[in-house]
Amino acid sequence: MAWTREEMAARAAKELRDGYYVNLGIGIPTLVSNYIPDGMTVQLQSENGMLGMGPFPYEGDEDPDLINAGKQTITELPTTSYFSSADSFAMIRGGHIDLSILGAMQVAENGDLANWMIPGKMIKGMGGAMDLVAGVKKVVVLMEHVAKEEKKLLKRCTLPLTGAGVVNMVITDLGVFTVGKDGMTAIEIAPHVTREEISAKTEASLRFADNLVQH
Amino acid sequence: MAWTREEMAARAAKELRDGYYVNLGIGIPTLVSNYIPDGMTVQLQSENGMLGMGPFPYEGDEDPDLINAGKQTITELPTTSYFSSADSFAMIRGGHIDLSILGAMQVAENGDLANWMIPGKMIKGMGGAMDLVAGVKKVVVLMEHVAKEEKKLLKRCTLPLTGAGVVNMVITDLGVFTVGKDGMTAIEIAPHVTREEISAKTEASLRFADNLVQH
Amino acid sequence: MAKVYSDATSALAGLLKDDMVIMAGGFGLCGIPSLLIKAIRETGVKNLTIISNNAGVDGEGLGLLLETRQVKKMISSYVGENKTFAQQYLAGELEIEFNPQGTLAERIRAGGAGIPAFYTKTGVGTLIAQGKDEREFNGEKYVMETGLLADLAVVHAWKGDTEGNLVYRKSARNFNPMMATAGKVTVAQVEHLVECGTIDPDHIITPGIFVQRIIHAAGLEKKIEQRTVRQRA
Amino acid sequence: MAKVYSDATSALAGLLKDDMVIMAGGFGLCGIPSLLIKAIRETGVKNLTIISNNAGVDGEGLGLLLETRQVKKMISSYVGENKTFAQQYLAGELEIEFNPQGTLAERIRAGGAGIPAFYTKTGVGTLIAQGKDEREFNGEKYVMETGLLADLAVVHAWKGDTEGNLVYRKSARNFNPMMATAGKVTVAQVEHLVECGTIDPDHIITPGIFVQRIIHAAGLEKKIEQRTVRQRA
Repeated sequence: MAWTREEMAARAAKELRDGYYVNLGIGIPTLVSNYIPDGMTVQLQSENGMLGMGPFPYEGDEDPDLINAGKQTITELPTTSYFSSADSFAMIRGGHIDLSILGAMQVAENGDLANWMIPGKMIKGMGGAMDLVAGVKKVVVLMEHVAKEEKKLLKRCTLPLTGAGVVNMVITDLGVFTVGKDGMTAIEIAPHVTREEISAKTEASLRFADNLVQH
Repeated sequence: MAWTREEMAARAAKELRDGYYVNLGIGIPTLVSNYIPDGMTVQLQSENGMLGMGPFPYEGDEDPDLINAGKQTITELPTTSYFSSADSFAMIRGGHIDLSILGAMQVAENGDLANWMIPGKMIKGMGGAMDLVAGVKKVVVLMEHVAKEEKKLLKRCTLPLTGAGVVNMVITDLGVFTVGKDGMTAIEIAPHVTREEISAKTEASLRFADNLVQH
Repeated sequence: MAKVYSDATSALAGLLKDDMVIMAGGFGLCGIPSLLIKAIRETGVKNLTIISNNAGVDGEGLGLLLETRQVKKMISSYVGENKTFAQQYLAGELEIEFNPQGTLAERIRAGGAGIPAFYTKTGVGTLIAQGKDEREFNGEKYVMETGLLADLAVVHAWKGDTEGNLVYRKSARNFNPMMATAGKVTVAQVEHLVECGTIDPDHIITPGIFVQRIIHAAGLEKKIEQRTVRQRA
Repeated sequence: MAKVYSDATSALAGLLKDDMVIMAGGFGLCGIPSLLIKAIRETGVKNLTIISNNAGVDGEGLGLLLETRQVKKMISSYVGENKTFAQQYLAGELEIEFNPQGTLAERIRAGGAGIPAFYTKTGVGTLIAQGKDEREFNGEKYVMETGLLADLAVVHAWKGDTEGNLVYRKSARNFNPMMATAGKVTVAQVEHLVECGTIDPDHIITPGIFVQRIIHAAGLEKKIEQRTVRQRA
């Protein structure tokens, strides 16, 4: 039984540590903020120029000057600071953010990531994704294991890259995979999912960890 | 009759224009601020991180957090802003300061400037001088024409350079000299000083302007 | 040197010409110089190269200049929310140069700071690095990116004084401070125009030296692109 | 993750080792992390490379570490006011690398911003450019300078909150904000330690992400290097 989006987000939240500064991408990654354990302090960075991002405002409290990188209205916290886009990406590029959780179209066994363009389709741009994957200490991809019958964990990405050799971990609906110098390793499998199913749905060379956790 | 230090500063002040942002070096250049014409607005930059530098404080009002680049206590004005050293030199390097007036040991006819070290003597460092001469739109040197019998307006500087081809104008106790692609040109001479005296005290190839002003 | 102008049109007088490069602050519709963009549209100036993180939306922000086909080229990081943009781009009528957002921000800062080029890890091994110099530092590959300058920068701030000192409000700061430093001329619209000495000099983000002209954008209507809320308990 | 420590000694515990690189904020004696420097002296850690615009004066600031010969090398722009420095330097006991002040400031900012190198006009055609890469952009020569990082940065701020957000006062800001970004660990002394939410988030200069440890420097005595005054009329 594959994990739901919520379960995937909950699993990603286990990568958080007390005191971490974290950047969450748009989509499933945004849900991770709902699973920060009680008593753990995590500051969320929004790359348009804010550290210490709060939840959505109550209706009527929306402020046009207070949005996140997804252009959604948000709120501030007692810890919040604001800064320019140059300072924001100096923070990102300089390796000060501990963890980035973001979506992807493809991830290769060498850590290559593709998530910004499909040749032949209208290109919207990479936004801050290339900076985030190049600069953040640990990059976790949160995505469906397979999309529209297309495998997404590949030997080599076929789409134009967002970053080369940048992914540290992939969490899909089927399992959790680390990416390192020795390639891609399955370390956890979702309940009732088999090794055979994962192998069949993965193009990348995949090792199963000795201490693999079958949920 | 050579100009006094005060007269040199007053002459340098004629290079100011309304709305200018100006950086004044230590020594005679500091005196220029006393000669800003009434009704003219000039903002003084202090490269340690301040724009809109005010006069010295009244006794008892000194603030250890408020000093200029010469480490002297100063005051702020209604126009004042503070910023970091990185932002201060971004302002300087980026060509946003209109005019820098500073002292020198030697100036060459090609605009080279030497004012930071004498080989064999204790080197104190260049501070912000190299950035100022490289970045500011117009560089005016204010110095004695001759020091201890040594000529200072030279064909080539013999001391290590602060900047290469950076000086636009030199004001000495004997006259005013422009420096351009066509070399060094005397445009004004102090009262009772002769062309012969200036030539004798100048090693640089010197042209006398057709419209030379004999004060 | 009076910097205060009565309105956007007079503040832009003499500054616009065809084929020029304009930087426009803002992220999405947040912190955009909306009045100045409208005034640029009214002059009909054309063949503009616009440096801005986004391209507005239909009928708002830079979308207004796209509608009238005044834009030749955009230098942006993300242009997703604009149908006019998509149509013109797909028809080959609009050029676009995509920059990673942080690279774009840093290129503008570099331009204003007198730095002609710098190295970054961002984009190494991607299309973005193609045709650009690469160099290793401490065993890692970096790509060289160049500084950006503009003939004109238009920015939005929360408060400004008559000397041109600016402060920004919350995430409306975004690209405005760097762009203010990188325009040969910078024009600012401010929601609150105050006398010099009113803003604490430790709080000023953009010193007045970077701002040549300033207008009071009184009673400005600011748009929200994505209104997201939570329910009261 | 509690960032607040009771004093300078405990805030530095575990962070110091011989031969390390330390950045110290301040310009002259203005905005220097005086308590943290004293605590470094007390540990006796040695062979330090110190990156700081100046070297203090005799008996104050970094002068204290020079007296005890804990410093192997300084990277500075100006070291004029220090007899101990001059003696050790002339005796060949102290290394110095002079950087133009703006280049030093930018190298530190670059280090913290993940930029391994950048180009500047400053120093072209001088001793400073010797042995460095030069390159032309738009027909002008520039020299390549590299980013600087430190094992530890010690900084001084006016106010800080328990999250490590910092604000600075007047010209005491100087090198402190960049250094806070360029230390693997950054320790801040603040004259006023306040609760989170007390400082307006638009006024924060150093976001707390850059500050790992913070101490309250209560009743700090701040020195004036050159007391210049004018007469009351």
